[in-house]
Amino acid sequence: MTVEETYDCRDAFAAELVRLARADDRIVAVCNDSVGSSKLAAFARKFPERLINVGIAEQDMVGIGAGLANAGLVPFVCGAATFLTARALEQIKADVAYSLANVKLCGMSPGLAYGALGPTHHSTEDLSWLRAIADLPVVVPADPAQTSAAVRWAAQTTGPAFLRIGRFPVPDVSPPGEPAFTYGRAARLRDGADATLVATGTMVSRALSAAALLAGHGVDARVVNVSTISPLDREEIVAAARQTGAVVTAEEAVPTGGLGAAVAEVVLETRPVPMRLLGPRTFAPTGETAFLLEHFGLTAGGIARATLDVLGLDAGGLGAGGLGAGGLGAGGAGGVGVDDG
Amino acid sequence: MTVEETYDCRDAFAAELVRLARADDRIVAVCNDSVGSSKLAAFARKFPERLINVGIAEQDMVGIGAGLANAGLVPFVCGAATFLTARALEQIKADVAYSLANVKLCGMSPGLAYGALGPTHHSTEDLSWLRAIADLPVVVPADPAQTSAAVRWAAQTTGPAFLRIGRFPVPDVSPPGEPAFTYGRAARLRDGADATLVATGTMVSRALSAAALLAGHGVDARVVNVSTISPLDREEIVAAARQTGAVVTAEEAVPTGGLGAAVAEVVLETRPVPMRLLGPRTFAPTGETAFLLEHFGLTAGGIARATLDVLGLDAGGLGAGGLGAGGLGAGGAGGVGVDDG
Amino acid sequence: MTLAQAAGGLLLPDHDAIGAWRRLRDRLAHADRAARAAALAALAGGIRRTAISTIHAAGLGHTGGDLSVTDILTTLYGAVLRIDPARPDWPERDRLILSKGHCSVALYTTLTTCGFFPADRLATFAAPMSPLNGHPSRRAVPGVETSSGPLGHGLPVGVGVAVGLRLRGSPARTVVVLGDGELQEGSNWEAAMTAAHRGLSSLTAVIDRNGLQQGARTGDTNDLEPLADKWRAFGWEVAEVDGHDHLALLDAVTAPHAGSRPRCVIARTVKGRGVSFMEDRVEWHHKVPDAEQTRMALEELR
Amino acid sequence: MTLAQAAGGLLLPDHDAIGAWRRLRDRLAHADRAARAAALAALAGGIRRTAISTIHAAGLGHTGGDLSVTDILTTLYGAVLRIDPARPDWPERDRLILSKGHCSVALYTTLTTCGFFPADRLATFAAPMSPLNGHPSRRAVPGVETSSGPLGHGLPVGVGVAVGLRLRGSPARTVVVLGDGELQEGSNWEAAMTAAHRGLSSLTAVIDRNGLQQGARTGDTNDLEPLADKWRAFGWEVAEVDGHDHLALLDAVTAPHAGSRPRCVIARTVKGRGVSFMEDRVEWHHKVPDAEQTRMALEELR
Ligand SMILES: Cc1ncc(C[n+]2csc(CCOP(=O)(O)OP(=O)(O)O)c2C)c(N)n1
Ligand SMILES: Cc1ncc(C[n+]2csc(CCOP(=O)(O)OP(=O)(O)O)c2C)c(N)n1
Ligand SMILES: [Mg+2]
Ligand SMILES: [Mg+2]
Repeated sequence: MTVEETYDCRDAFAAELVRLARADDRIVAVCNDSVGSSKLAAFARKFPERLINVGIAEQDMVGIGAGLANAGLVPFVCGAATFLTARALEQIKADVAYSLANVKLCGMSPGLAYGALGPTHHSTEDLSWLRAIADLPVVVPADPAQTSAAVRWAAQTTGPAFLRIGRFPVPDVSPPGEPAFTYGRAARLRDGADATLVATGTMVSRALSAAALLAGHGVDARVVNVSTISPLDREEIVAAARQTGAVVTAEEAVPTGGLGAAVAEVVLETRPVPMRLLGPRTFAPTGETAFLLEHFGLTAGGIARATLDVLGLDAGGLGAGGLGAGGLGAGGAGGVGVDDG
Repeated sequence: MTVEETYDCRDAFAAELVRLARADDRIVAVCNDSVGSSKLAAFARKFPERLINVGIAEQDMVGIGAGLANAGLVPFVCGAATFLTARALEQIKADVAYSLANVKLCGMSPGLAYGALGPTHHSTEDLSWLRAIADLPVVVPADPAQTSAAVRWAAQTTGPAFLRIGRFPVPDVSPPGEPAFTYGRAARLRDGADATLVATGTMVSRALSAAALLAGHGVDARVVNVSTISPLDREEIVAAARQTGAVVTAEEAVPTGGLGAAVAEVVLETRPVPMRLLGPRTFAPTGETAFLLEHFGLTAGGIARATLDVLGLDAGGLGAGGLGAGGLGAGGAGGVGVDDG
Repeated sequence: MTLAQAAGGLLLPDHDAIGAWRRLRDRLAHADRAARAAALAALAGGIRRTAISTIHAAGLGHTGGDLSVTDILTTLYGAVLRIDPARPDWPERDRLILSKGHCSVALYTTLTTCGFFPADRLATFAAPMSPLNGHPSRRAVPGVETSSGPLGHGLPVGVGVAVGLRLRGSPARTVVVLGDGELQEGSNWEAAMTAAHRGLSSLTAVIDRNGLQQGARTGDTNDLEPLADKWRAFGWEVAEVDGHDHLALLDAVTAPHAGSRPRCVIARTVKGRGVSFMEDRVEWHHKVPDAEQTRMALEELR
Repeated sequence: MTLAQAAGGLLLPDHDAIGAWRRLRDRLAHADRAARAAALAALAGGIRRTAISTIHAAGLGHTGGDLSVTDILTTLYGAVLRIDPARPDWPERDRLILSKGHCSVALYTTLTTCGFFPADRLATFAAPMSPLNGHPSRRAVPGVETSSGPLGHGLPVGVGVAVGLRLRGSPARTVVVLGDGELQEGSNWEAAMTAAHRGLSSLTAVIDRNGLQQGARTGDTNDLEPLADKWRAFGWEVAEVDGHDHLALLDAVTAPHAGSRPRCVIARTVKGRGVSFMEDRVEWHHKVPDAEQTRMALEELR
């Protein structure tokens, strides 16, 4: 495999937000002492008045977001995904979703991105938590292009939204020449007839690599990138079940309430076929992100093995090798260290 | 149908807690200005020192629960399900589940029990929210006997647990002569070969009624009561899929992260069969509980119709009639009114 | 579904009521203090009576807190807020956020007296498919700025509104009405700190200080005193007034600002105010009057 | 998995270290003030050096906050807390809750000086499968009373511990160590109110008042001042001391109680204390020293 360039999607997020804010002075950013980890330093320099850093107070942050929207502004409310969601969930439900407030919630560094900072900082429950809330679009971009496009979509649409902005480095996965993100639509990145790998966020590039591995085993796998988790693109999922007969989902989130559960429901109600749902289901042990992804089988190899398993094929010879790269806490390296939300 | 006696499970909860507290002075109750709605008045009279009413402060309440457990007590932390979960979710994750604290979280009046008090007071997301948290048993008793037994189980077990204590009146569903509640085990309340109705909480009696309706349509439906949502009794679900070939789930909760999703995963990974997942998926309109259950198809008729649908049978002749009973706000009646958590 | 259809649907402005309310506002602006007090008292009496009847008819409501907050809402809508009930989303409007959302009936009733929607729609309160839910929903009710009901949400939202209006250069003000028990929620203190840090002098919090919460006295549950000291230590200007004295409320809310601090008005009130057998009785937090109690209450409120 | 296996596993008491710690405690109990101050300073110096090395080796940590809280932890574990490191779950122990859990390295290091587990295990900090996570986990680390990391969790838990110990008739005390930025979380004020209402005189909160949070000064982010007034208005007894003066801390924490109020010790500290190029520099909140910086820091801390 060639070494691909990988990107922290927060950079695309931050750059796009600055671009949009230049053209639209209704756009403001709100954060919880997370100017650094939400990558808002450039925004703060350019629009100091329009950055509202409330300090370490997530309930206040989301409520303030709702108030800003009420006053006619377009707030992007940014914080580490787990604190934003776990700490302010009732504000998200009542002040944002139920109030249909024009608030863009931006969950930064989700999933296992905080690596060795541990389960208190991991945000693996967020997709389950947010999908359960009505009228709240949940968007998970898979690469920089999708991230920028999703931020543009959020700015242009009136109403609540949650964007899950990845930190763990990912390569480009969006096919050039097509719109990188269409709200509510999943993207078929690779066609295939034997099984469908349905992935989101950081898992999309790994699903593509898994498909390459599977090709070597004679399995022709389709790869679908679901960047809108809620509402789900039912048609694409129905087509996957009907046309390929087996589905594997992969996400950096608890699957039984996240993407996995969303896909499972559609499959069961339309065309029941065997599935495997990949994602962390326990609190993580200590370790950097790449290690934890391996630990939970969230690698190209892990996805490929689950696919062979769901097809009843032998996984012998398929190593445990993943796409490990990036992650936090390179021992002894020194440097800026790891912010913590 | 004969008119059955129905019960508010909070009464069984409260009585059992007093019984246990008499024998074990480590048992304490914690609440958020909800002595009335958590039915703790008798407890407060008998053990005034052991009732810690923190006022309207749910984060504090759950943290205090964890602290009491640390000090060697066995706290039952009680509040309206939506405030307990939405407002203190990070405390539930970090202080209780991840800390393996011996805290019993008691979510009172869940689902649509608060009727016309509206979506801010409904707790339909709680099962999705809590199932996503590792190491947190989630228990939903279906009748008074199960409620008492679940409270006893919680008091005797060391570690975190969430009990969802219903308010909407339900009849007895537990078969006499058997243990009413066994942690981690689902109960087959009615055998059947054509489809399985998997229900929890308030929906169990309605599933039994649905099975009776279905019998009139020549459909032999099995009914399974899942009182431990997490961890799920996989065996009973696998048996349902294998032996009956179709599954309908029913719950007073968002199904795509709750019971429905839990069952769906097992079915898909073992024996994919057609399913229907019943439960509210939108914010509710105004109305009392019985009306809202009708609105969301959570009635005997609704469950039966979904079963015919999943079997590809005609639902003609099956009226929309449910089991409407109880609920809040009988116009012009006067009385004690409705507490609000 | 007949009731549902009758109850559901959009709430549209009541132009007759708007006209009457505008005339009242004009009159009050030029009236002397005695006349102003009398007019506001009359308005409040009407709101109390309608609220009681509405709760009785629906079989649902928070009688005690509705009666305790009535004079606060009356004063604000009757003499303070710059709003246009015909255009509930007028960008330059003052914002009123009822954080103690369980007192929706007092709010809904007050909104009808301004003409946001017709008073006869109050009959659908809590009925199937009604826009008038047990707690105010921003989706359905014109004049409701944010959905409330879970306590401790209003002040952060109010802070956001005030920050936003200032950013937009609007002179409009933001008033948040809170319960006292509600102040046990830490979210309020987060917002209080932020409001002071940002010098939000256009923000006013009015505390309905009735000394009772759902199940007991605030002092017995989790004492808030010294309450004024708390707000001062959090950087707010504090005024304490009789929360049933319309002119005192009016003066406190409209007094000129000495600096850039947000203002907290601690309005000393009586829960159940105006109905002898409800006053200061904790059980009337959510108790619903029966026919006889309703009759007696309406009598006392005449 | 070799590293993982090496790193994982149970942390067991280090009996040699426990012996040394017990002797130190005995010695300090009978020493004069000067000797006590010197011994605590030496202990703190060692903890700082180990913490710096641990962070450098792991490539992860919160250097600034670790250095600012070290003297607080040293004083508490060195001279105050009644604990038995051989029996971390001794029911009668005093409880120390580090609410600012990001400063785990200072805590872990301090715990090894008491012998809760061997100091050589610090080398596994943040390594795959290590019990020594970036934030302290109650599951894995003896001496950790509750998992912390998300800010604003420690004080409510401490209140619960104090209520529980009193119910059980235990005289043990509860100390919660908090960051200053952390006080922006409203959950702290909920707990503060409850603690005062319940007269929890066995509860002490020590604030690591270094004036910095993650991204900027607290005063520039969301000002906490007047901080002592806030605690007083919430019903606490307040002492303000130099948070690097062990004896001043000791006196403040152990002063006899005048009444039933919980006590707040505002410990004025310097973030990055002891390393000139880190002191009061916001970027050292989570910056990790490289080899040269580590050498220089250890030099300065000698
Ligand atoms: C977060 C939350 N917790 C609990 C409740 C339940 N509840 C509704 S009203 C109330 C008491 C409110 O007391 P107070 O704020 O003093 O209001 P008032 O006396 O004016 O009615 C409580 C506990 C709620 N609505 N929200
Ligand atoms: C709920 C929550 N929000 C945000 C964070 C991210 N975070 C970690 S440390 C920190 C700053 C803490 O500042 P302070 O309490 O002053 O600690 P200290 O200066 O002692 O490091 C922040 C914002 C967190 N850990 N928890
Ligand atoms: Mg009150
Ligand atoms: Mg600090």
